[in-house]
Amino acid sequence: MAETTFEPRVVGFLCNWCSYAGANLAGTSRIQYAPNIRIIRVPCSGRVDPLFVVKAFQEGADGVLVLGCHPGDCHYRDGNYYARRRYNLMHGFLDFLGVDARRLKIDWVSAAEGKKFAQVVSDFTQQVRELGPNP
Amino acid sequence: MTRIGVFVCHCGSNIARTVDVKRVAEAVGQMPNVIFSTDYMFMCSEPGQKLIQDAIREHNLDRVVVAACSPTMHFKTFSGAIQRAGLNPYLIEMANIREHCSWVHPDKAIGTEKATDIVEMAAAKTRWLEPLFPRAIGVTRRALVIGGGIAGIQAALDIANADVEVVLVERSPSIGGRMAQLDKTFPTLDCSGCILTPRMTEVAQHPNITLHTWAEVEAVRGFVGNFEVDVLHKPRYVDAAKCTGCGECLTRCPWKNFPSEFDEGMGTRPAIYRPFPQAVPNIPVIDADNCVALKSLREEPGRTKPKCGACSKFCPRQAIDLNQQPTITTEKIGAIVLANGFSLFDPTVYGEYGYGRYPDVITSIQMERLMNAAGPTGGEIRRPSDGKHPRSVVFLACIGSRDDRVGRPYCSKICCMYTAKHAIMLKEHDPHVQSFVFYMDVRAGGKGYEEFTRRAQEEYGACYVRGRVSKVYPERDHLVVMGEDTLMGMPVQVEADLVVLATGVQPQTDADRMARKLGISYDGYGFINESHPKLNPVESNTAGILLAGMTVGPKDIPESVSQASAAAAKVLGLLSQPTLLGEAMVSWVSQERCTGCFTCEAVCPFNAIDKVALRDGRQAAQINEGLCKGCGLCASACPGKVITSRGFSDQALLEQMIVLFRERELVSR
Amino acid sequence: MNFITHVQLQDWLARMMKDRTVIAPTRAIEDLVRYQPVNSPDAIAFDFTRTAISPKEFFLPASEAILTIERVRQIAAGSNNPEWNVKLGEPELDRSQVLFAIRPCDTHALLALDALLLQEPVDAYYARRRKQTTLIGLACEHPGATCFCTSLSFAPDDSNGMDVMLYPVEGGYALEAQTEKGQVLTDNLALAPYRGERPQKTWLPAEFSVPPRVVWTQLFNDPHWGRLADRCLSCKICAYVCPTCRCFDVRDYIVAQGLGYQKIERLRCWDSCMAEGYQRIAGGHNPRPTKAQRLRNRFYCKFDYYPADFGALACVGCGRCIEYCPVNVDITEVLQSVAIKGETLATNSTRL
Amino acid sequence: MIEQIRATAREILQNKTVDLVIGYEVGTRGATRPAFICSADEVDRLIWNDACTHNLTNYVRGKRVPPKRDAPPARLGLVLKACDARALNVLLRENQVPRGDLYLIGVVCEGMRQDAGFATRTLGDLQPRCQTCTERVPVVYDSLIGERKTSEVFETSEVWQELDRLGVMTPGERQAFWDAEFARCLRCYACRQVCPACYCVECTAEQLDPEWVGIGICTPEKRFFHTMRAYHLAGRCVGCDECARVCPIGVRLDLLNAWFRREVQQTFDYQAGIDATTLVPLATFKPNENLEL
Repeated sequence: MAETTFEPRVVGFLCNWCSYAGANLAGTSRIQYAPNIRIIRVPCSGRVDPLFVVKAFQEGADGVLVLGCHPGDCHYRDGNYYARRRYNLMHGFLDFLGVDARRLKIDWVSAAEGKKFAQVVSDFTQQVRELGPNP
Repeated sequence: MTRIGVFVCHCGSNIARTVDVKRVAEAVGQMPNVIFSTDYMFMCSEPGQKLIQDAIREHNLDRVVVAACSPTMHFKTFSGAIQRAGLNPYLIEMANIREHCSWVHPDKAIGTEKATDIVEMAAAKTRWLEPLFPRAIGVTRRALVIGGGIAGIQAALDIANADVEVVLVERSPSIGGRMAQLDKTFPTLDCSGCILTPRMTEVAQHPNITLHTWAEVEAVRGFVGNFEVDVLHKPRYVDAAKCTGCGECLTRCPWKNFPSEFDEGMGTRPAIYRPFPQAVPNIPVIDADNCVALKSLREEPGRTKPKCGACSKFCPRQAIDLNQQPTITTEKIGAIVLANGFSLFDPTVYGEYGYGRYPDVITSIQMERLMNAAGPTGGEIRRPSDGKHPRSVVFLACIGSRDDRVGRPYCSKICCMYTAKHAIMLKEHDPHVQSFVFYMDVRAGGKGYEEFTRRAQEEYGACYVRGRVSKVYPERDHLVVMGEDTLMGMPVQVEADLVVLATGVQPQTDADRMARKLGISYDGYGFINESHPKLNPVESNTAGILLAGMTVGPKDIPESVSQASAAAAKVLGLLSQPTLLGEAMVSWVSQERCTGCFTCEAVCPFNAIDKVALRDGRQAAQINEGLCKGCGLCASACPGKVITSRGFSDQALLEQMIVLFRERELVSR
Repeated sequence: MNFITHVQLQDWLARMMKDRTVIAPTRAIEDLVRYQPVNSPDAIAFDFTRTAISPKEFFLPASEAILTIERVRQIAAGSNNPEWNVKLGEPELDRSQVLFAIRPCDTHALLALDALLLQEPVDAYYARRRKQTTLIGLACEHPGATCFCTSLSFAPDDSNGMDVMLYPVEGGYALEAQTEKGQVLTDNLALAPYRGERPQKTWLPAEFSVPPRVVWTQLFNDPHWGRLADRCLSCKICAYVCPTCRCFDVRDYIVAQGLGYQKIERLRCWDSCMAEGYQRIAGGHNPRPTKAQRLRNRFYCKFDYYPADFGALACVGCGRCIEYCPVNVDITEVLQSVAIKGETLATNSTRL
Repeated sequence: MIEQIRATAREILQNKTVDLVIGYEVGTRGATRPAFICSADEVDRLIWNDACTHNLTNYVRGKRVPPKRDAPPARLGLVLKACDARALNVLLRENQVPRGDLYLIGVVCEGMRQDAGFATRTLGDLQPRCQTCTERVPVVYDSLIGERKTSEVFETSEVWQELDRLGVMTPGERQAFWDAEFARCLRCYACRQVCPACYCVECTAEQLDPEWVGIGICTPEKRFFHTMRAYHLAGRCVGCDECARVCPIGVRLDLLNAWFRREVQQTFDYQAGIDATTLVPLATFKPNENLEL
């Protein structure tokens, strides 16, 4: 077999109401995107304890995406506001511990943004691919 | 040991075209706990569901993975199927290999690999799924309607007519709302009062309706089926039980020249007043800020006898009670309809139109009062400055609508129609009047609406000018309106005796406070968010709280009425059940490990955290399953990780993730 | 007894490093001397009184996979039914190792551990490491600030248990092979015999003696333990730096899995009776729920139970727990107060 | 000052304001250590010096557990430095102890020395946290002992300099730094046990459902444990640096916590323990805040 390029493993935590539905929309609209992401459905981006992300990196993820509703649109009213604070801190802290900050991304994708979802996933995958395997 | 069955769907060719479903089924069949694994053309079909049910029985399966489409599509289908086969309906996980895989990855090798991963993840998660049992919640068969406008009235009557008790809370002295202020309604030109007042009376006389006017909702506790609502009764200073509504006090009050709220400042009222003659209930209220008697008692400590006693002296029933205090009553309620209406945009921010500076620049609602036979001018249209009958009237549309600069980019929906109505009614009142309408677009979507606006122009001669007005300024005894006719591409100037600003609608100024009391979400303007704008347009995002009328966004009367009826139907649907099934995927606190720091309480958006004392004296958190929505915020915020988000437990999510990295040996532990 | 200069010693060590793992005191970070495998004699820190962590970690590693279980799903020829084949594996033990510059107290600790772990049922992994390891002892020159081995009747230049013993002397070391294993190592050394006296040092006099078991038994319910435990943090420092504490926890982990494949490791890791959850059993019951009970257990284990069961004190007077306890729980203070209480008890009972 | 501490302790024990006073005493081999004084006769054991580094609020929860069931929780007197007072505020805010059950003997602190609290060690310079401490007077107390002196406060300390030094490294270099630190860790949990804010009934590191942290004493588990603990303390750590002090092998835990303290201060303008009411930044939010992600 010919030598293959590095294909990163990306874990995506998607909130059930916006981003997961956005990913569904990307599907129904047949928008192609990088296949590396493996999606874990959660009720809300506020459910995603930053420790899941730490664990993902510990277990061997090359990149982690956390996607939620746009601020103000949370199905549970405030969940993503908390997520925003947590990941604002955690992003820097992982970087401080030596995990390249570009391996973690948090973004907002609504149920109507199938195209944005595909774009975010593809861009992020490419970015992680360029960073190489998570040491 | 768990016994997992995996069922991979072809979805015709939707999945099978880019995913080798047989290989996926075969591969996942090698997972340690997977006992049975197969594929089928259409899992959601009758034979597909039967296949699952048969396999459950034959192989004694206790967890099921259906690899097919999105759970939003078919979770209920398959959950129901396994329930009919005797499994708890929550012991299933759907692996979304269609929307998230086959439809977006055309390469079959890649699609197959990814689909295998997705199914493996789902299987890993199912091992940690627990049977869940939604809790049965008792229901109080009693509804609360907040707001006594047409939407609230309609909702209250519909619910009450189905033999369910209703509490209607209105904060002004009378029900009727905005519709009571209107003269005629478009496009039929029915007299607004004539069609509204019978409904108002019906409310007052309905045996199932308890009406609280001059009252406000102070606090809301509890959850669907079990709300507790504190209602604040503001002092009327008139004993409702004694008052017959004879109106003697109104004529006797020596202080008569306060601007009337109901007449939008176009007329006056005494210090003791009722908003309008047909008010329901027909009980006056004393304006505490302006009443000399109350002021004297309030401001001069030690005074026992008020400075003025006109009303109490002449009241034949001694119904005046200046010592009334605010009181709070608590109502037990099963469902709530929020119909708290709207407010009108304040046009003073458009300085160039001179509202507030030039008396003859008025708003449309003021125009309604001028036209109304029961209004301050007895239905004669006289302009405020000198009482002259205007001959030339200019209407400015979209004041506070479709304008980003003032933070109101949305269309208020009703202004085009009521402006056309005004143009028509003006001509009816006085055939010599010429109306000009400056507009951006005429939006007349509705039954008979487009015909109506055309009649205004063609039969009633209203001159419609497409363009924005840049300035209004006074000249001698009239106003000059400077604008542009964008169709002709030239500036225009119109001399006007009266300028009417078609002000847009906006949420009540305290809509956000009300939303927070109810624990429901609202948008950037303050309009309440529907649970789903298309499919749940009358539900808020809190179960048991329904929405009607302009509180959600601009609407005309028929829309408000139909939404009110829809909300009533939802309320009746809720309250007709002896018990409700709560959310099953709720959080759970492991109390023996809870330290009682109540970080969960701080983050919970639904007030679903209760404090309980344990036997050893410690305080611990407990989830109120009626209120919990299962967002899992508490689980992720709990410093001690003692809260489990059911259906999405830490364990399940971790396993789902870790299985991904199976091939890489973990660095030696 | 032979004489070896420092240079010769370094040469010898360098040669040893070629075919053996040499573990020697190194400066891990400033002020922290710890036994670690070394590749060059230069890395060895000679100026130390006693390392921070005891060398027990090279016999009882802090974390060790004592068993691997591999499960492979196979379908036998002629059969349709898949079966999971299980293969068990043991850890590959390290090649033979030399522990250089072990102090007599730490070797006493190994002897104490031998009493438990080499007795049936034998701890196979400990036994194998013990067998594969040659101990080159280094007698102490100066007592450390918290040393109290002499009070426990041990000596800081005791060669007991060593394979080779080194005594610092003027210009180098006096060297003596103690065992056959030691002999193998020193055979090729062309060394002049050491003519001088075996160096004698003045050591700290014994300050106290370990109270007899009968005293411990009598003091079991003494409120003293509660007061002593007041400031204890329930951390595990004392146990982890201790050369004789040997308690562990065992758990199985899936370390790799694929379709039709699973690899599980049985992990044995240090644990300590000081930890709150150490004794907790399935169902949640904890027989030693209080700090006082746990701290008491530490001392009873060392001075009462272990001597009774295995004939050796489980304390060698290295003083590490005294040095590293952040709240000054001082084992010598405990022993002395037990002794005083014991005397009081004795007087009282005579009077009775 | 020592006399005043003793006098206050004597008074509150005699008039039964409290059942127990927690302070400092002379230990063995020159160490200063926590003291637990139950009666007025014993108050002369209490001392005060520049080695009273222990954060005594750590003992509050444990000492309040009544010896007998149904007995009321003990009321405590506590000798309190400025940093300890912040830690106490964290406990108060998190409902771990009612303020009314405590008598706080606030002591104006001029800083603690390095190697304080251990037997036989010689005291060194002021601890880094004390070098930059601008507070010195506890934010909460019932009686205050000592007066604020105008002692020198440094602009920065080794901790902040080290943070800056790590900040300019590449992620790989930082990872190497932390790997070396965590490699030494013994998982003795002294850092957790000594921390006043680590009071969970069962630490996440010991939970089994799920087992977030395995029992392995190896770098990945240790890294996860320390990451988890630092995040657990985000916005809650008051910077008493006891964790770093007690660590027998010198893991730079103070840096982990200092990173969060600095970040929380800069981003959310929040300092843990300044009062006993403000919510930690991670338990609240502002809808319109602009946060980098």
